[in-house]
Amino acid sequence: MKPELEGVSGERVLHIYRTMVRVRAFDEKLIELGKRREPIIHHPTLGQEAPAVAACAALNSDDVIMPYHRGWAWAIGKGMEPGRVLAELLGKRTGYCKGQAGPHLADWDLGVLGRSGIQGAHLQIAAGVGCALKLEGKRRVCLAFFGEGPASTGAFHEGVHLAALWQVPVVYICESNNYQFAVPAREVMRVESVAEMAPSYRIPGVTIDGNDALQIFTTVGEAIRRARDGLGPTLIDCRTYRWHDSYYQPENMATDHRPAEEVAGWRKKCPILRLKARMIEANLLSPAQAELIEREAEAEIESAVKFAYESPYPRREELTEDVYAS
Amino acid sequence: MKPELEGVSGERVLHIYRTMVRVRAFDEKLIELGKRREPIIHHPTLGQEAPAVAACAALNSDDVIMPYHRGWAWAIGKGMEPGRVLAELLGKRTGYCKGQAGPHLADWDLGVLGRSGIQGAHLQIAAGVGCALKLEGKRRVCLAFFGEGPASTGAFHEGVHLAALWQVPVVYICESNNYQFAVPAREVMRVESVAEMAPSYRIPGVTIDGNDALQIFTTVGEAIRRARDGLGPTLIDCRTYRWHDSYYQPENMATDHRPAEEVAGWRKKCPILRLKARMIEANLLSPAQAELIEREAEAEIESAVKFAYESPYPRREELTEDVYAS
Amino acid sequence: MPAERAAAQTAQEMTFNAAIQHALGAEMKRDSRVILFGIGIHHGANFRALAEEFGRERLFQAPIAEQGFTAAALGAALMGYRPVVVIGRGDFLYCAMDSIANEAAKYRYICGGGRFRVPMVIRVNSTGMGGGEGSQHSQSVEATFMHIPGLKIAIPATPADAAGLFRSAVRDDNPVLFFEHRQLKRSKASAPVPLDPDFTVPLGEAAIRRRGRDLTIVTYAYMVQKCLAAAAELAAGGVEAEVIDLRSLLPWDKKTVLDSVARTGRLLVVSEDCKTAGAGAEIAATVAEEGFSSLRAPIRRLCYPDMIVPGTVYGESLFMIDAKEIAAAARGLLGR
Amino acid sequence: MPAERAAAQTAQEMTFNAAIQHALGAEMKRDSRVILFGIGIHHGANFRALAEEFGRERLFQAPIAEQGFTAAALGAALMGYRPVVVIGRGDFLYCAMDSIANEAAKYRYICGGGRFRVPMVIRVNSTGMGGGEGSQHSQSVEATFMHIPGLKIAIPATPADAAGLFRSAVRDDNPVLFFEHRQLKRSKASAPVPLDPDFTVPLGEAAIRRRGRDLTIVTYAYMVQKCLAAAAELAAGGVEAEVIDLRSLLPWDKKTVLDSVARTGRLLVVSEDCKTAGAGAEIAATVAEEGFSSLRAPIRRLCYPDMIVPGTVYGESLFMIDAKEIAAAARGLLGR
Ligand SMILES: Cc1ncc(C[n+]2csc(CCOP(=O)(O)OP(=O)(O)O)c2C)c(N)n1
Ligand SMILES: Cc1ncc(C[n+]2csc(CCOP(=O)(O)OP(=O)(O)O)c2C)c(N)n1
Ligand SMILES: [Mg+2]
Ligand SMILES: [Mg+2]
Repeated sequence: MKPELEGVSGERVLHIYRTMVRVRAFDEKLIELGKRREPIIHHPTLGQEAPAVAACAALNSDDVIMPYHRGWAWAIGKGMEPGRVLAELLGKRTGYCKGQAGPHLADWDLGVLGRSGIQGAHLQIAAGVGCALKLEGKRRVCLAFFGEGPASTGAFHEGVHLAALWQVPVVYICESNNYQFAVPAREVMRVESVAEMAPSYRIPGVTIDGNDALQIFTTVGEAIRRARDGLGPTLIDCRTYRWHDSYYQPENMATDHRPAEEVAGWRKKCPILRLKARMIEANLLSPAQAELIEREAEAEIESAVKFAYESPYPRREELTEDVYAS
Repeated sequence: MKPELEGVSGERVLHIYRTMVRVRAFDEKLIELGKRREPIIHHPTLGQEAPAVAACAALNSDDVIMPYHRGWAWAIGKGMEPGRVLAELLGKRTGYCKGQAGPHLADWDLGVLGRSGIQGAHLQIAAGVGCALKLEGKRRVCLAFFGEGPASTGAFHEGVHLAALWQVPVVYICESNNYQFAVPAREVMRVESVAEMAPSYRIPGVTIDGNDALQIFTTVGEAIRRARDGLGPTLIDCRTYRWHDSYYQPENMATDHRPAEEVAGWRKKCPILRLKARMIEANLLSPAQAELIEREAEAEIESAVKFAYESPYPRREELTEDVYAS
Repeated sequence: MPAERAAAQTAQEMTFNAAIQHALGAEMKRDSRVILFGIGIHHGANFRALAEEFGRERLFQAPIAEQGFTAAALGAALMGYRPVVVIGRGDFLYCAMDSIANEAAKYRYICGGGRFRVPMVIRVNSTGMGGGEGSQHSQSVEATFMHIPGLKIAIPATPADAAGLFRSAVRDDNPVLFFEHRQLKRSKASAPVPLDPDFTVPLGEAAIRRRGRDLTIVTYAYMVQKCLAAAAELAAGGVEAEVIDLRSLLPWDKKTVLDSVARTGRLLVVSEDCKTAGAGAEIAATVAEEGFSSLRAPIRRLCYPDMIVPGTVYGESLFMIDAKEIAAAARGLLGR
Repeated sequence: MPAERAAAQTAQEMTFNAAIQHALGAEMKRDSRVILFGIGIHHGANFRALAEEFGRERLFQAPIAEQGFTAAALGAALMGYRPVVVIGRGDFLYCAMDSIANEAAKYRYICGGGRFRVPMVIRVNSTGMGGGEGSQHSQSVEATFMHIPGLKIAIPATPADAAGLFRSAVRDDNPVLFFEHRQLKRSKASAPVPLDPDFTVPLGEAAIRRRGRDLTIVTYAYMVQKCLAAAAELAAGGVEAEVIDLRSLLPWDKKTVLDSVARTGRLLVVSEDCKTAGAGAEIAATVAEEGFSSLRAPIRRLCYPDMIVPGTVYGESLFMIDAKEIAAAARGLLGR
């Protein structure tokens, strides 16, 4: 019998663990670059790596995702290379979008369908992606990630409602981290969990521990199965927390007014350490292996940075080509 | 002891009854004019007179309303005169808005705050009207009427959510009539009652019989009391039905594909006959009085029509004055 | 109309609306990736037959949620489908503005690298005045979208152009706004509509509706008829106006306009939208930049005033641009 | 800054942003009907102090719901309050487009009879390029709103104008869009900002920033600095450019522009928005209509190209209009 952990195959568990470590290493590096005033847009996702990584781990490679602004867990989770992500953020020709998209970031082959800068817009676009997937009949699904902020937008209401009406294969995954930039979520939301809104659309709404990668993997996996079977969308709220301020700019006039104990408390719930402990306990990982994974991640990120910085910029004309398709 | 019916004072009951009769007489007249291709915009509300009339009857005169497109029950309920309503629809200078607003129809003194042609927009505007009412502290309230159609709009979600967050004195009253123009509501909604969406905003949601004027009066009255007491908005779904096609244009290519039995069944639930029967039974109304009320209503509408048609049109310049306030 | 009969004919007199419906049906038959999004499209008179012919699965009937279903169409387009979004009134485009201007127009660009395409049509069922439906059902909003790179705009004036431009719009790999003026919907033209499934009118090409040497009148949509009537009136007085129907506003046919002005030396732009920052401003500005040396008189724009559309048929009638006004403006330009 | 100290001074050097904040605070003190709507305004650096001074009740903190809270502000305005809506980026106006263009702009008119007023300000915290924030955070969308009667638009270039126009906007009884260019936010000008609560700059009046006889450069917002730099460069070469800062775009100051062109005979319009159907089109078209006889050369527009803003600081830098380009365009007009 293959080793497994809480019903998840050992191989998947290891993949999730390794991916979270890579996401963390990349994030820490980008924060460092940001503090040095390197011209990149990056919203740190430290501490909330689990939802996007575990959810993407539950996909097939031809499934698609519609991500959101926070961090690059979804990017790396779906197979993007940190080097080309950073190259894109820097505006280099070797980026995923030849340097013209910056944080919007997309990749056709990996099924990463771009990231709008308008909060919530993609929740509606995803419904239509779902229409296409339903029509094509290949049992593919789309995951749409978001923070709890856009749950207040009309786009959320219209998008999730349409997905439900048309019973399309979309899974809506909210990373609820208690804050919307500097604003405590409870000041601008009536519900505690976005999943409480699911009855408005008569779809399943589930609230889970967003720092428990395996629970996320299992719950999203179940929602994906429902979607593939034509049973329509699911709304999943993953309760988590980011350790860092919303943004990193040095001149950012400290938007972070969160109580230090609150941050410290959540740091103790680190999703990576938590999975690591369970893996070690279950003999799926040795401390030496864990060490190696971290080293490899660091090395990967070092060479990603080198790659990105050494890459050339595109020429002006190259950035004018894609306004229209011909 | 003053006579009352199901807890509603006899005087109020009589007012509600008389107003419904007037609304009906006006509506029938407008349908007739419409069929003669008179240039007016009118969405018949035959059979669903109760919600707006009974709700408005629960207001004080300095309260305000934000109405919607179907019929003029809210207008007459809030004290507008049929003659000036029709004059406005015809574009006459004696209309409520000197003939420039047409169906948008507003009146400052009566607290009728205008009617946007964009479905759902006013559900958000109402939230802000509520902010003003809350700040001014005079315990005034705002009623916002709508069909079940705009419950699918982002405007509904954003508007009701804001009203709930800010705990402003707005009562949202949906007239659910099973159709959105020619479209059966069940084809484009997941919930059966709009009140099922109330938990998304953690506000009370109530579904009631929209053809029972007294139940509406009582339920809305209770919601108004909550609102005046600073307890925030309520969402009320009144289940009702319109007897007529959504619109009346002769060239309208018959948008009405509703089963004849369905219409006939609802005609039997006429809110006016129903109240009349209960009033007669309770000795609040004699058949002769009822007859008189109908006669008076017909006479009123006849003279309203005469007034409107005999009124002058505004000059071109008059219609350019109000683009900006100075 | 059954396809067999259509195939037998080469052209047929049809209303503007029927011409578009015919082209839409033909495109849906030609390409199974053509799908629809809109309110009431399983029931509305224009769509019921399509739902029956092609199956309800291809017509995504939506509730009132213009922002949402326009964005949904974008999503389907990204995945290789070719959605046509039906929007009831031009005014409602503002309800879907984010989906159009921030998302659809930019999505290909922000996804970078050219692998993503957004082949979608936003079909505006009714634009402009004439129904007495109030100021939020009667605007002419096309100029707003001329300013948004990534979009294209078609705005035909005849049934044949409507059919031909509609086909081009459906086959284009970019988001195309397709405006149908309410006063044209039931109009027929003298020229019949070609039924050939390959009959297209390219986006971005104007049509010279009448030749003339004395001045150039540039217009589009419903105003084309009015301008032609004015030109006839002018001709009776010895003034030969050239009338250009732009047919597309983005891209618009600069060359035809500049060539015409090079011949006539005078430009009158007639449009039903509000004057300030309207479609006419771009035409006038371009000619003032690139055709300046041909100009023998000031440019003149004749548009709807900078005001809100009154909510009644009577009120609207006071502000409608008519042939007389156009002719007077033309004579003004010629100093006669 | 405590009010006592402010009263003692008559003017003070401040950043553009601080000048607006100062004016906002003063208006809130002057008129208790001035209230705020916006995201995060109980926490954001710009608003926390106001929340403390005036109480959170007057600052309606909203979730992400631009359409909703802009419409809500309209509702409060209808009832006699004077809301200021804070919108994070100009691009987000498209999310609130229905509330702005269909509702706020028209509400007074559709309520008829003049009894209803809509005194509200839509304050756009950041517009334009320069932050590398991507194409949906960096557009210049002002021209879209020039086409909507019922609105007014202020778009200052200096801290003093920002303060003066902001006061006028708050006191105006119509919806006013107030744009703050991202590159100006932290800038200071040589001229200090008057602190007098009655210091206002009227909406609709341009300022001539530099006098010159050879050509007129019309511009606004961040581009004013660039045009002044270009004018300095031109002067070194013997060309005297007049630089007009429009300050308001709706209504805009036709007279000042036409008078200037009457003197110089040449017009260059410089704006950061996309060229087609942009703000420059209206300026150019108006001059081609009403100032034609003064023109001695074609009008020229220098704008952002008709494309989408790249999503990186580097990409943006390739397309920013600079003084050199402006000077070259000016010389082109003069044939030098
Ligand atoms: C329509 C729109 N309004 C405002 C913004 C600015 N904005 C970007 S992220 C954000 C807060 C998002 O909060 P949340 O969804 O909780 O995500 P988090 O940052 O907490 O991960 C806001 C207001 C935007 N991008 N789009
Ligand atoms: C944003 C917007 N989209 C579409 C319309 C066209 N429209 C007007 S009423 C209506 C249906 C309304 O249905 P419902 O709310 O159920 O009201 P009913 O007509 O049944 O009384 C539609 C689609 C509109 N006015 N505004
Ligand atoms: Mg959050
Ligand atoms: Mg209905």
